Amino acid sequence: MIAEILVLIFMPVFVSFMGLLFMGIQRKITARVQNRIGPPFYQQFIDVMKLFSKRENIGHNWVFDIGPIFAIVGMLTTMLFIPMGGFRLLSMDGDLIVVMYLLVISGLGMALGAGASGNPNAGIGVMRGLTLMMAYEMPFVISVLAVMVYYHTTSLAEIVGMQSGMWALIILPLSALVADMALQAQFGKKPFDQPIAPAEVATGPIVEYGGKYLGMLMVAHSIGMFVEAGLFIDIFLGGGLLFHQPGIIWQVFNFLFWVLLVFALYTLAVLVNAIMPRYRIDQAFVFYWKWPTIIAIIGLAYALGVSVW
Amino acid sequence: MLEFLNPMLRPEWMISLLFIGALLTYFAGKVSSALRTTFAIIFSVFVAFLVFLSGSRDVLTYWRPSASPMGFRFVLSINALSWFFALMISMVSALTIVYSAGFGKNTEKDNAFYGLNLLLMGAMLGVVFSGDMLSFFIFWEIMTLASYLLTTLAGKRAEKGALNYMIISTAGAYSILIGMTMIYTRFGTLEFSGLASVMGGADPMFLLITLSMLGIGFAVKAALAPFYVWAPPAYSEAPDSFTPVFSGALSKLGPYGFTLFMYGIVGLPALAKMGTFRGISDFGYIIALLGSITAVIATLYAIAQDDIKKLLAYSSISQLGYVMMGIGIGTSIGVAGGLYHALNHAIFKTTLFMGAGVLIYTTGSRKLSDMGGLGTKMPITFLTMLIAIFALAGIPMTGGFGSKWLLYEAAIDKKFVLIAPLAFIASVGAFLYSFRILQSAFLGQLPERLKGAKDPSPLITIPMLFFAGLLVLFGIAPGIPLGIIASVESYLGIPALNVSTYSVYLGANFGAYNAFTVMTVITLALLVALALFFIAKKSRKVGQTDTYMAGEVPEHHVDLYLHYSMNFYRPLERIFAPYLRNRLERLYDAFGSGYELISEGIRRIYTGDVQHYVYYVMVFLAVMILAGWWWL
Amino acid sequence: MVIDPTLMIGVPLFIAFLIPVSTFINRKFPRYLAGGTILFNLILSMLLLDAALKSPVVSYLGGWKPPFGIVLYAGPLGAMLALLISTVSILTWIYLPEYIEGGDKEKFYMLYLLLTAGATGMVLTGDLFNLFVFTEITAIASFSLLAYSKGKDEKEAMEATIKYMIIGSLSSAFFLIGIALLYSVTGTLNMADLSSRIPHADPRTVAISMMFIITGLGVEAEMFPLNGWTPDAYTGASHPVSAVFAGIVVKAGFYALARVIFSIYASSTGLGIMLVFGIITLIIGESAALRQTDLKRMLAYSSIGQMGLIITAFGMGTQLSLVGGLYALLNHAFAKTLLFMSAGAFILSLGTRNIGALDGMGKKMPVNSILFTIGAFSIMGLPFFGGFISKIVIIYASMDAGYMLIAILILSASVIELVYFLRVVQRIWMREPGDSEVKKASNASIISMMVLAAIVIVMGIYPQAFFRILGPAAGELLKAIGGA
Amino acid sequence: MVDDEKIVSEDMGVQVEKNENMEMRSFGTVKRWATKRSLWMVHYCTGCGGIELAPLMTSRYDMERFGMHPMVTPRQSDVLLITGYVNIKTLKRIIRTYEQMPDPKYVIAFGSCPINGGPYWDSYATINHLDKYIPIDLYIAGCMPRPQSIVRAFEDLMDMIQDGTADGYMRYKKYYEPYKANQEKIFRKWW
Repeated sequence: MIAEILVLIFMPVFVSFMGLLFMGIQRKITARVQNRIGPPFYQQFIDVMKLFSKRENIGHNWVFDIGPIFAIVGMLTTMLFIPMGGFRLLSMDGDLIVVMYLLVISGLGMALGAGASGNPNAGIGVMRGLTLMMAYEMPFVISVLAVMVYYHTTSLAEIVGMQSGMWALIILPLSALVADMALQAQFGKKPFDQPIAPAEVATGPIVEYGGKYLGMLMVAHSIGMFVEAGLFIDIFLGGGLLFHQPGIIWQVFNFLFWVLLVFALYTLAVLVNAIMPRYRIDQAFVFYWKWPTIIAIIGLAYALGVSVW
Repeated sequence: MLEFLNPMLRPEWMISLLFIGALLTYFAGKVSSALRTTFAIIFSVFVAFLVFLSGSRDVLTYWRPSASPMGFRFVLSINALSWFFALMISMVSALTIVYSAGFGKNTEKDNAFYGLNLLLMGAMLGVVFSGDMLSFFIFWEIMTLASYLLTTLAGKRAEKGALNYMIISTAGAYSILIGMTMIYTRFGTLEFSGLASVMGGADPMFLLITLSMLGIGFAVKAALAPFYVWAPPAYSEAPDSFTPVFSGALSKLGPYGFTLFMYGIVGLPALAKMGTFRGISDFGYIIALLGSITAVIATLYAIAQDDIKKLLAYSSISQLGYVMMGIGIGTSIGVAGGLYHALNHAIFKTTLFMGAGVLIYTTGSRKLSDMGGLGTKMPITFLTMLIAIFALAGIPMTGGFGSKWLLYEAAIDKKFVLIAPLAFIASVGAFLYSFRILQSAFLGQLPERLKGAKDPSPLITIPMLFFAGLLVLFGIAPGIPLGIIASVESYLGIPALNVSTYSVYLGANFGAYNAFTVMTVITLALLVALALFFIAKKSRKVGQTDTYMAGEVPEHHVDLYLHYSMNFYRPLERIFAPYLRNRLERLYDAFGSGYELISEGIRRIYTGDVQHYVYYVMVFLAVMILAGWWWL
Repeated sequence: MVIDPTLMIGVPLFIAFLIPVSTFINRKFPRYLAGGTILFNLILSMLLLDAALKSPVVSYLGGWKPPFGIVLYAGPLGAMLALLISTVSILTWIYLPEYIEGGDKEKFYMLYLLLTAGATGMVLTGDLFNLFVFTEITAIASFSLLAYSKGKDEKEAMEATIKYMIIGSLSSAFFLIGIALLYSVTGTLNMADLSSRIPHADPRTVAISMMFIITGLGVEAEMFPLNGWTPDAYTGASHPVSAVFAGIVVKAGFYALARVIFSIYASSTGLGIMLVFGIITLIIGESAALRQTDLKRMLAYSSIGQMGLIITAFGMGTQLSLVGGLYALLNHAFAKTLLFMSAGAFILSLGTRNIGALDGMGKKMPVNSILFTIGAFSIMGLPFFGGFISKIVIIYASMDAGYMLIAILILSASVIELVYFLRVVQRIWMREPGDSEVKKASNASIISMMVLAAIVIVMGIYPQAFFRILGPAAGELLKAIGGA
Repeated sequence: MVDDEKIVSEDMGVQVEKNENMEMRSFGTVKRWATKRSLWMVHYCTGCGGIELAPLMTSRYDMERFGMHPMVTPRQSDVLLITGYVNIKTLKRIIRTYEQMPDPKYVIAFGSCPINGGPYWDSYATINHLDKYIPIDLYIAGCMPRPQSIVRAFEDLMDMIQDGTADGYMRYKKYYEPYKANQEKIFRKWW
């Protein structure tokens, strides 16, 4: 019990730390891809430190303040309901659907704050974000549904447990492919970074957020990275369970492997990001509702066929 | 303490109180408007209280009319199912009456407005308390009439919507009438209790036809595709203080009818005789599929609306699609999800329509793009609508999540790969359109002419706050409503859902939803986030117009283009426009105008020329005589 | 107390001829004389109904027993219709003063009284030839009343009268031929005797006589395709006369048709004809009304449609369907009379029959608008009004008799009816009024309409009172064909 | 470094005393280090200077080495770059943007135009002394300055941040009234 509580307290700290670290590393990687030297790997920590140490933070009204607070609340809460490698955390108290809805709190709270800033760019950014969400949810939900139908459960912990023999990635490769495509948009990486496109809508929803607000958003983003990638890992990559022996040591190893998988997934997204231009929002929508959706439906039909017959 | 009310906890008391109240209210209005409003509030709230007190105890009342050609008796009853719906209806109706008292003037004819509201409430209670089909049908018709009349009170703008509503509703009611008479001619009884024992034994074909006939009527009220065309104009054009009842309470009678007849009377085993698809009846599957299709279509239309009431109207259609989906699936989880969503929808859509009424009253416009920045000016309205929208979007911690969760679980459980994605997409669409309300009305820039906006009177805000509080309560303790629903399920003979106060466990290979854990975690996370927020330097508040506009100074043209709310989802609309252009309404219009053309032709039979008339008479006679000669 | 139905026919007939003379006493005297007579009839018919519900009242004219004498037979049905006729008649009498034009009002009252007497005779007679005679009296009174119009509608009324007369005389001729044929094979004209002798007569002649009689009476009953006169007559007539047509003439004509088919022929073929042509009449009437822009013409077509409904209900020939049909008949008589009256008030104040002119009348003539709305709602079959009960009973009866298609057609026609009536009602209540001045209807006419509206509402919320009468009335008709 | 206080004070007759330790007192060393290593800039590309920034961000000079990053909104930025000549119309935007930036904020002016009007000095609309209207922390001389000198300037700015001498934003706050007066004088009718 106490160990569990300790884990629950430790996880958020660790995850936000690792998230910032990964983001710093990814900046470096992007720079190398673009033939630059790039910032030091700890650059993200400096940025967050600076943002929190700003002498002045500019807000608009109390609704505006809700944005970053909700962003962190949503991400933190969601994180605790996702099995992380060897650690199940609270995933017995909420299943995949709970997680998918908890994930929305962050975005909706953010949208609320952004809207309250009164900046039209923020409004456009939120519109793009929601539209993009509708776009990628279509293939994503269908591919996740394939997994849920295949294993006939909605519990994340169960799904993870059932993949101990073979990853869902191998059984349902098409669904996994589509889910990874959707992951690109969940990370907000090019070609699907329309909501925060700096050159078009001046970073969209966060246009009015500076100082500590932005710092909190960066923390939330780093947790979000783990949540989104972790969800994918739990669903398709066997929850990063490398070792199936009981024992705290193996749990820690499993967790480290899980973290490694998060890093790998994020790197993949960043590499795509580094060489891609940006879609228009309607192009992105049509893209997601066309090929990924078709592939996802084929994957779903396959999963249904395998599970029913 | 309240024992003295016990004799009044009977359906006939409640209904007749309301009917008498309707008359009294109407005539009190001739004396003084304050008296009228007080009467309306007292009667409605008192009856709602009676309904609440009566609980789901079984009460039966018979009344046999002395001379009737059909030889039946009228039965009114309270049971678990009817009490659940009655509670919902009376709560929404009574509080909406309180709410409308907060406005000085709701329509041109306020006496009729309050009177009809009470009449409608009585009729709706009558429908759910009916223990036989004839009283069910009579109350159903009274309900349709009262709601139609209430819609017409909005004046000229409601003309087309009200007419369409009445035509389609009447057609639906006639469909019920045919189904009802089919049942009566077959079984010779109209009482539900009697029917429940014999309907199960009927042959599947007969069941299919009767259920379809009844279902068409219920589907009209539930705004199920393809019968929803009346709903957007009727919901949006009805008086602003009536729409909450219209969408919140009245539309629930459709799902009630389905639940009653599919599970209460026909029963699961008999339904299964009609053919099953993965363990559920084909009939239920079709209902569920129609429900999910409705949900998606209506959502896409809702996204494109700029008129707040029209947006909410399409949203209602979409959410009712969810309800029908759950009821159609018909498993323990599905029915619980459907009924719970019906309850949630009643609460949050009532709140939203109430809020919409306040917004329209404050801004004098129904266009979302005419509003803006009201969040800080009208914090209570904002907060209540925010909670309602969270419930609509299904955010955890509000009631709406629990029901959507159950619905998804039900669909995934049965591996309905057609229904589940549709439901998911409709739900994502719900984020889109519900955020549009927030963004356009409450967030963003405050137009110059709304500088003086403020929260309305307590009469208006208290019902809204009450509903918002209920939503939060249900979000934290889903066991409260789900406990009632579980008793409804066991009344219907469906395996009851396993719930405790805070959590729902569906079984071994399902996930769980523990609202208490979610709430605890969210609270703790909130503490963390707040700590982070307040440890850092306090922020300086700047004006709403002090935003980054590439250095531009926007003060002078806030109203013009600083508030991004017109054509909010333009890119999306552009994609869907080609598909949404072929609206279902066109089909109905084509049918209507086609029939008008035919009737124009029929009218020409009466040429006005007496020679023709004589010719008709002679031909008739000749044909008759020839036929008589031939046959006899 | 024994009521002699003879008085109900004889007294009005006699007084009708006194009326032109009585004008020498006072110019207003004819009106009150007529009114008093109708009131007398009303009281008498009430007592008659009371008596007839216990046992049929039979009265022999001149004391001659049938088959030689003329007989008056007042069963529950006949007595009820007699009451209906005198009720509508007295209410229309209250309503009418301001709606008739022309100097010689005494002529109008004479014809009016003749019409009432003739119609009462039609429903009370027990003799086929007498039926013909009374039909002729009614018809002639109707023609003349229709023509009784002055001013700008005069030409229209004349045209309508001629059309009505041509078709009406044609129908009388056919009716007479039918009677003659029947007499040739049975040798009697007493209804009771006829029904016993017909089974033994030559079936072909009987059938052909039935066709002739159906054609002859179908004209009055507005059965398609014999109802060509209807739209023009209703439109051309002055408003009280339209009301009387809908409430009395057509109902009496229909009674005659039903009586002949049920009591004399007791023929399933006749019922089949009623059923088929009834439903056709219903659909055609309602459809034709859909596109009308003339208020009274719309009501006329609606009247055709309603008669179609009643004929259909009778055509099914079961106890329940007859009760439903009679309920619809009562409802239609009261509601349509009400509608014609209130439409008359609208037209009088607006000076046009165009529906488009009714915009916003709810604000200008609220009472009259409410009365019109009540009539329309009752015809549409909305709850709280008589039409609702009749519709439920008829639909149930048709499903019970196994005519599902008929039930669906009736309900579809109801939807059409709803559409065109609601269009008018919404126009009255929901549009903004124009700025023209309107003339309020007189108190007397409002009172008579209110009574009608009250009857319609009572029919809607306390139907048992009517079922008590309708049950025996339907049973009386059914006895002849051996039904329950 | 140009003595900007003097220019302000000359025009207004206000005596400005330089307080070097104003920053040191309130700003911890670590915080200042973080600030200098994470300079996010919003550039106001009024003139030819903007073109010199592009190579700065790309692989040739790669300013991201120092944690510098172009930002699009003043709310998130620490440095305002004024890359070229300023006229009355653009000055309004510059002031607006500057005021929207949260403290601490720094301004770097590129080239000779912001210093003295450059080749356009005699135009009716050119602002010849930009620091009469907003405080400039650093000027980069040249027409235009090469990227190398811009890199050098940033290094200087970082040093100034570290030792607390980049205190333009504090002066703006302290002498808000005189600055406003100057701005109003040139705009006549405000905005």
